[in-house]
Amino acid sequence: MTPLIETRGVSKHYGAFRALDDISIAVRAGEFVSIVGPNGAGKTTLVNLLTGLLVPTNGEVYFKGENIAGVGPVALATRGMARTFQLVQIFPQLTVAETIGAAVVTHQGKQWRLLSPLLADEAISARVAEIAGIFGLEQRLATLSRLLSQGEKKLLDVASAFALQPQVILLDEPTSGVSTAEKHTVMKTLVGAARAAGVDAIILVEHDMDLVASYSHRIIALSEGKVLADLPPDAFFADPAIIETVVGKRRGH
Amino acid sequence: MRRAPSVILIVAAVVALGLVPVLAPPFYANLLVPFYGYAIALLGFNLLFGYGGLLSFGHAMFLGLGAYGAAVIAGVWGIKEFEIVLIGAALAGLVVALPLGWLVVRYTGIFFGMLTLAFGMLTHSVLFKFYHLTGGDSGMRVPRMRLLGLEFAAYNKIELMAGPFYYYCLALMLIAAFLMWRIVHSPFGLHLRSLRDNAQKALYLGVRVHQFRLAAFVISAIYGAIGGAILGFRTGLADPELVYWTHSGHLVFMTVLGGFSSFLGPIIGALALTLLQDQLQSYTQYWRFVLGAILALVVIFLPRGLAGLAADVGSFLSSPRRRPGPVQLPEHSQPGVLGPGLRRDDVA
Amino acid sequence: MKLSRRTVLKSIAATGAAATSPGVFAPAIAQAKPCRLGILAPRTGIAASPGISGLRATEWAVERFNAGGGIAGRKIELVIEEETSPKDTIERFQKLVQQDKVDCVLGIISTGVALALGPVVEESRALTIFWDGTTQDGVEEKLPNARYLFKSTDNECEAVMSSLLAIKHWKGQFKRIAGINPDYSYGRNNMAAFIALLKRFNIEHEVVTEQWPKVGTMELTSNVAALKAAKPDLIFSSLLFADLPVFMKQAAAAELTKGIKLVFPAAGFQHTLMKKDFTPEGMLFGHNTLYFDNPNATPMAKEFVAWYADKQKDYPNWEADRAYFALASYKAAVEAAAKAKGSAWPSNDDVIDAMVGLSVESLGGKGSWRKDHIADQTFVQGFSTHNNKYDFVTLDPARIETMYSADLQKPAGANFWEWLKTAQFKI
Amino acid sequence: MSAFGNILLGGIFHAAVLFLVAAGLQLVFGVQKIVNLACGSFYALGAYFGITFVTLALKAGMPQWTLLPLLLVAGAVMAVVGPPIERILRTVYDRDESFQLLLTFAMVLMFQDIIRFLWGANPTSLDNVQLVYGKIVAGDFIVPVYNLLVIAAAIGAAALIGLFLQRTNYGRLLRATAENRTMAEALGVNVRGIYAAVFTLGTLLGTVGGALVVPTAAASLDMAVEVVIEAFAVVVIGGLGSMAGALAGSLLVGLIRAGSLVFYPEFEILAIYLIVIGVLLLKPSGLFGKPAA
Repeated sequence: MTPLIETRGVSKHYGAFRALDDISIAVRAGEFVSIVGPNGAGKTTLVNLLTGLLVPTNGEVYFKGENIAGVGPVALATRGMARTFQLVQIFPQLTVAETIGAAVVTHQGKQWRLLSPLLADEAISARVAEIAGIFGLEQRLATLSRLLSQGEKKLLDVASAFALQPQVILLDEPTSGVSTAEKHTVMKTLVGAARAAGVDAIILVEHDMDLVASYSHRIIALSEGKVLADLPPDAFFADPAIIETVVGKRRGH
Repeated sequence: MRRAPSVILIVAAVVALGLVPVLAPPFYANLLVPFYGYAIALLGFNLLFGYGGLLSFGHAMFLGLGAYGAAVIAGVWGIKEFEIVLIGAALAGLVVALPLGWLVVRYTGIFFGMLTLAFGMLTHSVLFKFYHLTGGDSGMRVPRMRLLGLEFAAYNKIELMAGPFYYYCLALMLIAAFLMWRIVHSPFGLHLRSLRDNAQKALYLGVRVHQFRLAAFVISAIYGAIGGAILGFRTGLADPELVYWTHSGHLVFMTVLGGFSSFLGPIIGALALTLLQDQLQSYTQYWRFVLGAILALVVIFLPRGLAGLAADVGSFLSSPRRRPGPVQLPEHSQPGVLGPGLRRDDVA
Repeated sequence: MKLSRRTVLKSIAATGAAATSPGVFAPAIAQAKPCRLGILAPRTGIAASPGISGLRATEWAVERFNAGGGIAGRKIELVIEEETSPKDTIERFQKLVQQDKVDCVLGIISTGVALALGPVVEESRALTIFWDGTTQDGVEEKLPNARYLFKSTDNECEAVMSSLLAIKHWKGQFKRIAGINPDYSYGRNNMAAFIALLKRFNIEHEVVTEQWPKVGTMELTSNVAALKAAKPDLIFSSLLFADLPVFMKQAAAAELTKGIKLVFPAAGFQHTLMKKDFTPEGMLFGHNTLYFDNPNATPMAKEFVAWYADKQKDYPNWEADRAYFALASYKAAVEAAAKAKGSAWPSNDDVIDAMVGLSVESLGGKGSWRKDHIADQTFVQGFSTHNNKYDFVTLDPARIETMYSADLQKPAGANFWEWLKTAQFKI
Repeated sequence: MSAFGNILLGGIFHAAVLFLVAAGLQLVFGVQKIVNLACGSFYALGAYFGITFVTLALKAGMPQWTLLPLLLVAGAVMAVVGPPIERILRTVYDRDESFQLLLTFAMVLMFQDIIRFLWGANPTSLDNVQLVYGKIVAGDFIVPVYNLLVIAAAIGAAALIGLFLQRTNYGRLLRATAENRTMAEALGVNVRGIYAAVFTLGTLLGTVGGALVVPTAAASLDMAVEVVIEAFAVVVIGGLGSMAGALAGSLLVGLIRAGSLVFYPEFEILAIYLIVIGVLLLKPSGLFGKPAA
């Protein structure tokens, strides 16, 4: 089976600095893959390459068999990839319905309808209501995003990404800013929502090893721009050297 | 049902405007013709500013384009059908705004403002310098034109302005407002607002940031040119003053006075400033000072403009127990987050 | 009489004459009301200086006329509005005509505004007398066959006069000519008229540089350097307003103006700023239609200048004469028409007919109205001198030249540039 | 050759005056992130007050050679308008840039009439007192010493600002605040005080610029709106917020203007705008601006 998303020998250099060096990874349909690594290991660069924001210095990035190097987030969003951000990203002056609606409009290819009333479009409203329902935001549809609680903002951020009906979703530290006690609840909601929304694969960038261990099918560890390990959780946590590199440095952090 | 009172208010306002030529002295109908020109231009301007988050400080150039367009089409080429002039002005707006917009929409914030200011002043100096073509400071004549193919020969120009042309402009404004209402409430409008609020997030939701800004820029240019054609017909002259940077400042003034976060705000602002300036000029020779002071007060105390004030008063009256909430401001940009404070486009 | 404020209440406007069409006078109620005149003059911006001078002269004239019984027995009352951009000035004009129902509108200095307002005047059928603002460009096209509008002399009159004087006095003494003129139609036409007249009189010349600074430029050292580099024998400049003293100052500092001929038709527009220490003697210096220190002036003009100096601590420029001339013309025409018709107050049409051919003694000398509603006035130019009691230059009393504009402006219907090629000039 | 020298010096003199106004604009923008449209009004205020002050002082018997110090004092005195205006601007620090821009636009409108109220609509000027310092004459090459003094004053101002920002503790605080206001606040820097000081200093540069230029020019109501546009051109070319950029930008604008006057006068103003647009498109942060993220 061809991977949904794949990098082949990807490097990204900034002058003499090698942010990423010869990375070859693949994510297949049905997989939950976590990317871990200490700060500065190249996680952000990798995410930006996977989402088509950056063009690799060497190598190629494939999404569903197509080279997506540098095609940009917009093209990827329409082709079936979505991402969320570590820091919550909302549209302060848009309501919850409008925020989700923006993604639905993209998904349904209606963005150039200059004169058709948004409110009268039942296909859009139905989909917005559906997504809001999945994330428990159905009571807040008419609320301005900036008036939501911090947790609701996070949910909305993710919900709007899901509204693109992506095949792959890239979650960049989705539980940052969430209390330890709630982290699992949030993750459960996300994974449940992903299933409900028909997402084929999830890529998670995360520091919390507990979460990584609980949900991942596979863990990719980066260190100094290279792939340190690409293993299932059992094998990953069985290797103390890897844990030392990834977590040990974090302890000192 | 909640919208019913505002619908009644709008209908009442339109009826009141329609009655001006009948009930008020002809002077007021004449005075309001430029208001319609500004109202149409500002509807477009606010698509860019209020809905798109881009403050153009050179937007007067499109009003100039419309007025000079009218001067060329009706004056030089002798095509004296106002409808053709309007189409020509709109096309001119489109043709100029496409390449210009392509250049400027890559920037936001102060950069966008300065770039549009620079282009506006470039236009001003071109109009001034190439005086064999443009008449320099004395501008180009905009002759009297036919409306809907009718000559209205029985009317002199003042009667034409206070009668047929007045209603023509009112109708034009209503059409322009209706179309703009549809645009801002369309899926396109939603995407435009989303990228105003957070361009990075919008990008990842598949919002084509540059294309949408360009579209908004072009639409606003077309509206500006149509408004400019009305001003040109009214004044009978297209002159470089129309394009000077302080006139652009005036456009922003009207928009903020009325309230840029509301659909009708710019129209209210255009009306308010037209009437205010008329009155002030009669009462004091220092009317610019008073205007400046009013602008300062509005900026400081009424950031949502007259429309915001009206909304607060309205909600206060409709539910006596609920006081108007604290002034709600659009989320501000954080100065300095992107390099030297120049909020360049987050994606460029 | 307070000028800074409107002196008219709107409520009056709603009654009486409201039933008649705009601007057409209703004789029946004439005697009951004062004669209301609308004034449109700039108060800020580049044209503020002539605007203020014109307003003050109007104030003086109104006091004087009212003391003598007003116009045909009616006291004069002024409604003053500001001349700004063409669009806004049209609104102010319509307010004067439609709301304030003035009997006559006087004023306007800027050419752009004049060109835009002209057609509106005709459409409004409101008698209007322009102080100024008539450049060649676009006048035929934009202000044809005026009936209600009376226009000032051509703006180029002073350029024609300066050119003729330069040719008369300095022929053979210059070859390399340079120009520095404001970048708008007035400046362009002044320079073009000078060159055209040099050609007309077969004066061998070479234009070494032409500078066109934007009006309002306060930093002309670069222009001065460029002019100096071109090594001209003569500089022709219609710079005016604040730009001119700035230029003279910077030119004097760079010794540009030393030892060359200077032809400055608009120098007197800002005459009190032309300080002696940077304005040389012997330059050809145009005062337009009013030279405040003219020894040959009428007693009335001398009285006016004395009043102006006393009250305003300043000396009037030409716009004072234009404003007085406009007002005095209106008064004379009304009174002549009233007398001819034997009525208390003539109709607008009668006043207009009486204006044509009318001759008035204005502050700067004689003025009259042609059949095509264009004024003829007396122009004063001369050579600058430091020999006076002021800190700025005046004209050498022995070499003051006056010309009547009948010899300086094109006849009715003619094209200015064609006329320059063929006209017989009195040198 | 001497012609070339004259033109060059004309350009540099123009640049020197522009630099002072632009430096005020830069300082305020660099630290406070406010584009101050009213910088031209400060310039005009300095010019008008400079005339009044010098005229009074000379009448009171001050010797003519005190002209330059008198003008500097006049400019400094007029900087008193800075703090109250800063107090008004403070109400919109937390708002969108457009509000700040508009508030300064309101100031432009108000100052136009304030100046007219105080000094009248007629332009005013000083006598040729600037020639009290003499001229340097070498053949056709002639330059008033006063012009050189103004150029020197502008260079001096540039140097002082540079020293102040780079070498003094307060300068470091300023730069830290410019870099990151929140961080500076967290570290206990009195940001409010810094803003007031910076705005006053920016005002001072404008008023001093106006006062220094007036002996060679005149004061008129239009000078405010005209100089803003040129100062904008300077800062856009040089890079918003950068002092080195203000220096380079004003030199470029001054020299281009001088050069085009000689070679192609029609091009004068156009040339400046074309360069502005070119710079904005090719290097939007300006020649010396830090590249945007």
